[in-house]
Amino acid sequence: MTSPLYSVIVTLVQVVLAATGGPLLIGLMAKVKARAEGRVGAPIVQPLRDLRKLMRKERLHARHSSVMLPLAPMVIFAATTVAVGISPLVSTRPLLGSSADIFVIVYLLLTGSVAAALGGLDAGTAFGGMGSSRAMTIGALAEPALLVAVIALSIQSSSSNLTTIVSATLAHPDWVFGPSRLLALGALGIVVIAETGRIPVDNPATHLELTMVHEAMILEYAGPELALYHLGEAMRVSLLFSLVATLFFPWGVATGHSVLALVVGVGALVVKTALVALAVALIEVRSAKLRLFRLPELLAGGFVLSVLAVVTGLVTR
Amino acid sequence: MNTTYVAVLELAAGAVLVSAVMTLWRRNVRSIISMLSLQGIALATAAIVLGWHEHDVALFVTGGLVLVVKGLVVPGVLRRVARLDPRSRESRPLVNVPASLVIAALLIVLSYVVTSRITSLAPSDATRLVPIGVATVLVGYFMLVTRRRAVSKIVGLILVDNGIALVTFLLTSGVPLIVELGSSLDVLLVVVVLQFLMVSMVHHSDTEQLTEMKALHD
Amino acid sequence: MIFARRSRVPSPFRLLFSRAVTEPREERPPQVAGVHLHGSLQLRHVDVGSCNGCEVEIASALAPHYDAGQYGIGLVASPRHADGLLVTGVITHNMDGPLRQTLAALAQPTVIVACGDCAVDGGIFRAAPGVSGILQDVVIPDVVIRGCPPHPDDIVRALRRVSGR
Amino acid sequence: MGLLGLAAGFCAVAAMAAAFLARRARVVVSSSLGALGCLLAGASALVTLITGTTSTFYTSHLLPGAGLSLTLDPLGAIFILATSLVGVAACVYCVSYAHGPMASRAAMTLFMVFVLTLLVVPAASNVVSFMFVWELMALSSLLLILTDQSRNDDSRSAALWYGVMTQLGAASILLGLLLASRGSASTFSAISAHAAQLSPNVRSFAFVLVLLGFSSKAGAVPLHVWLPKAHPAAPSPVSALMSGSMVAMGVYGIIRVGQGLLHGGTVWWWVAVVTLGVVSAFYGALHSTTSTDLKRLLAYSTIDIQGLVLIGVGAAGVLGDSGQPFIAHLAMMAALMLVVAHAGFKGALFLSAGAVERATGTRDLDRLGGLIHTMPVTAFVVAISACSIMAVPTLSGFSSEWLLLQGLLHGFNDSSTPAMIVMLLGVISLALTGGLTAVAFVKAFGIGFLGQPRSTGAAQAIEVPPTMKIAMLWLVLPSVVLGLVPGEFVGLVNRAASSALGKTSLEPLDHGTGLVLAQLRGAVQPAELFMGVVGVLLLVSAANRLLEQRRARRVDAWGGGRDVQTARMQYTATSFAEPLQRVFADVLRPDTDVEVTHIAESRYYEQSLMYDNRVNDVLEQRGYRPVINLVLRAGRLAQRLQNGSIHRYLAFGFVALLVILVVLA
Repeated sequence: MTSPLYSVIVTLVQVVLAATGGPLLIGLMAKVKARAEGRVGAPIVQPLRDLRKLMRKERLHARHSSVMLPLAPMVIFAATTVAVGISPLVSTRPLLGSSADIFVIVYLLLTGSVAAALGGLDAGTAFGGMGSSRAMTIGALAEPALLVAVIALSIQSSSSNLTTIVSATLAHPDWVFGPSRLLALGALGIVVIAETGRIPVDNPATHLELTMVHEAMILEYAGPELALYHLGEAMRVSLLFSLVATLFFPWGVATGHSVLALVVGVGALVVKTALVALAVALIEVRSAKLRLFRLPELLAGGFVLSVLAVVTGLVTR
Repeated sequence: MNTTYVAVLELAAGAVLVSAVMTLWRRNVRSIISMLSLQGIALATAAIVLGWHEHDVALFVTGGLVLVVKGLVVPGVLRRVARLDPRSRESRPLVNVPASLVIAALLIVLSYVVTSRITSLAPSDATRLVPIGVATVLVGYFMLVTRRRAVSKIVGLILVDNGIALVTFLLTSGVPLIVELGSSLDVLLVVVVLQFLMVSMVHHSDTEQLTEMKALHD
Repeated sequence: MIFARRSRVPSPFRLLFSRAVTEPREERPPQVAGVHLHGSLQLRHVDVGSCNGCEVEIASALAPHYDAGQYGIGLVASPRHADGLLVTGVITHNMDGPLRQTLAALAQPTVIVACGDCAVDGGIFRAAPGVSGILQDVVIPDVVIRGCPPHPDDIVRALRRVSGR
Repeated sequence: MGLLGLAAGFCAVAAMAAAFLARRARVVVSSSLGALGCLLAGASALVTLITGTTSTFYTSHLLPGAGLSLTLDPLGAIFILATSLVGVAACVYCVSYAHGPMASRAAMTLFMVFVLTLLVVPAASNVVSFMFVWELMALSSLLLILTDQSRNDDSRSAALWYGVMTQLGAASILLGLLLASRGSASTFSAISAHAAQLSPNVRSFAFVLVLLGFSSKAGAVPLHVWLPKAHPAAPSPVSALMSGSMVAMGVYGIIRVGQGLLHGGTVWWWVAVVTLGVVSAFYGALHSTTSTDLKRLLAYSTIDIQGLVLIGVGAAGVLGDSGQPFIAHLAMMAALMLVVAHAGFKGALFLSAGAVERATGTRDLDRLGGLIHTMPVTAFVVAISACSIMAVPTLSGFSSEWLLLQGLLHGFNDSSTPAMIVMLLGVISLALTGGLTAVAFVKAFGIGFLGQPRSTGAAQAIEVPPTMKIAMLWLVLPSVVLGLVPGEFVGLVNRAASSALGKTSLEPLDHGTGLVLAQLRGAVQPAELFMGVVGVLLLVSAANRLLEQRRARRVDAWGGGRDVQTARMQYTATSFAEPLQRVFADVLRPDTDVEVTHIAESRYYEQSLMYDNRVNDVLEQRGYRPVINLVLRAGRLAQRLQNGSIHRYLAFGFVALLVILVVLA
């Protein structure tokens, strides 16, 4: 198969996987939590059903809202889609793979968070502002850990290009269990939990406005816009989970041009990402939500782990 | 073969430092002690791997000793002490947790900067890891200074000792004298712990916080 | 009927592979109020003046034993996210405005569920002081769940009829 | 050089026009002449950057002593380019903005002089001309701060702080330069040629003096105290120029003297520069998140960005010293690119702040809101510039921060100890400030422009006149161009960086439209990323059209079922930043007072509740105040000595004479 066509296919496969797999991951985590609580729980496909229903509902805009309200979910969705499209998740040859810089991904995710926060402020309600303020605070505290952890990974392969990092890790399997990698994994784990709004940072199932972080920002959204918002967030979850899976366990990522490798890559990605989701769900089951002002402790811990990752990376180089 | 040795050694040294940082992070005394136990095991692993690689029986034996003393006995004793006290949290450290974590990060950077110059004199797989040991010492010392509870202070002291032990293992692998010194330090430590235990028994009722002991003294 | 086992520490393996034990599937129920929900029903619960008996039963309906969640039924925080209202109690003076606000905040199409005798016809509180009316005075409910309080089974059954699963 | 001379001529004519024309014509004529001058200066800078040539101009007439000597090289050109970008906008903006005190003869003249000096400073090439232009720049901006007499106390105190800091800084720079020139060599090229003969200690001392002066101008913490006072006090076009261009002159000075005149010196110089940068970046970012005055927020953000620039400059110095020329070059490029990018977005933001103030009568974010409906163009400018400063991909902030991150990342390849410290500190502070900057600017845009208006002024805002819109939109251009096609611009920065680091040959750097570092296996193609994002957005809106519901129904906002909802229930800027203020309370040390008045009948009901929250500059409070108090006390002591009696003065003279005699004996 020719190279450009192959890249297009890889990108499409990744985007479709994230768009369908993201909601399924959310459903999987809800299912695991339900079973742990002794409930049967909603089926794993429930988030997809919810999306289908929301698509057909009415659009509502708050009276004082501006163009930001419908724009925010679009930006989240678009930024995440591009990030998914260029990351080497299934194969090391997606479209624009040379631009799949790890900082680009980090800042695309930041763009999504910023859009979400602005969307929360747009209607001019108390709860929306509260959610935005809290989400931005958590984001600002998680950002250092994320960026430094990412730099720890880049130092090891002396490139910040994701494709290079993945290929280098495939070539040096001993890196995976090196202390630097494990520390960076710990830091990224904390960041991923914070960025995807799971317990102990945020409770996605809360009904009480005063305890909300992410949910408070979307109180104003309804119908198709809410659907797009949920889809974008689900893709964000799947991107973060699969990035963690791919960066730390790169096996299965297709490197060549063959279709078979692509199929294997898809299978490996699904399994790895599902395992990450399972781990996160189990953490959620086992822990209680932290008070907002205890979060700095958790995130500072992530930051220290990431600094440790950089330093041990330098020491053991 | 060699790469496995290096990987295990790095991992063990990394675990020593991470568990040191984790003791700053966690508030629950029981989980702090678990971290200490983990650190003892990691330290022992480092010693055993080094001893095995250098064909140094003394180091190998010391590793076993460390495993028993620091991995099992000392945490066990501490756990028993901690059980005497119903309040199982380090509630108000002198420096709050996020700040101490950031300071720990700076200490780690500092130790790397300070020691990298020394270690570059005789670079080998083992000496490269010396900064990690120094960082553990600094973190332990920091904990000793900033934590109020007696148990946490003892943990800080043990962290310092573990860090020193790691440095000596890494730098002087093969010198029995130093190794013996290290193990005797451990014995000393157990004595300190026992002594602490007695103190704690005496002031059993409500006076385990050292600041409060000072108030008693006045 | 066997219920999902409560286990303190869940084993990931068991979580993934144990089969959900559900009631035998009933005949596919008719659609209500023209809403095609395809097994997804989110409701905003509004307590307009209930004695909290219905709330206890709704909580049970969502709790592990009856587990309405497995049919895609859930409560949400914002009426914007909801497909309808789940109203309990008689309308008191203070809750009249908030009820209308909540109704206005719903995205169409909607389904209004009156849960408990009070919401349906005022029940024993109908003539009580401080009561300004019953749900029917504001909006005609699409689904009615009788009982004082209604049994969780009844609640789940009624809601499943709406959600279509 | 000829073009630059022409540009300077235009500005001088503009200043004269401002001084002599009648009020109506004055503003329009001088502003347009000034804008033309800036355009010409920009063209001359571009020509220099494209050809890489250096040209000089000398006359002994204009200045006494050594005469006026100007040299235009690529390093200076990039700063002139940044200035001209902001200058054009500021001049055009002035056409409609200038009214009242700003339209006065003095203010317009000073403004044109200020623009002129800003254009000439990077070209001045002997000590006398440099110090002359530098002082003229400081003086004109100082007087411009005093134009707006409506905020009398504020602007006077700001001017005092600014005057003292800038004069001490200038004195320090002058001493440093004299030391470097050994009193004899006057032109920069002569100093540079003889620098090797200076003893290392003298060189270091000279650099420290110069660094003190320039870093105060660059707003580096702890010498930044004047900046958050002066920027808000000045009229908006002036603060745009001060922040976008004048502050960068501090960085220019550090590069010119440290790299150009003293040839890089020793490592610890640059470690010091990086340390200043790290502290500034963090401190500035933190304060910008808690500021509620829009201009003060922007001022602190300027400190933050200048900190990042200094990190780049310092990293370049350290790496250059330890034999990593390519990475050093990269770091310097990142710093220079950030300077130009900053001129664009911060200029735009300051001009927008002026527009907001003009339209609503306030800069207090707690009293703004909903401006996106009434001032769409301003909102657009703020949105794009804020996104750029937050480093949203495909905008200029991202391109430059990406280069900086690459420089720091690959700087780790160097295993020397100072390099390690610098890279670690740089990376950590970039990481810490990134999130804080995002909070600050989400707050600025989200609270200021979205939601509902929080005051009548905000509710009655009307969009500013077209010339102001054009000026603001012009400054959006750099953000977009440097963001989308940085590759087109990288060549110019590349040349400037070579000239900064004193190299004749260019480092090989592949560039198309994107940023490609083939050697370092790093690349970004912002244009393609942007096309991807736009493509997805188009797909989504196309999909939206397929849905049954196309148009949205307008309903009341959902406030939890509450009957009465007012704009006062929204989160304000203060409440938005409150969580972070609490987290960083140890650094910020906020003053918070809560005053509760109970009603007479019962203690359980409150009649009123006053919440007062101030975040003062800790360094000013704890660092400067004690010194000032000490000086004041000394002054009072001296006052006691001087009671106006001629006898006592004569007695002083006599005692002094005696003391001198005793000392000599």
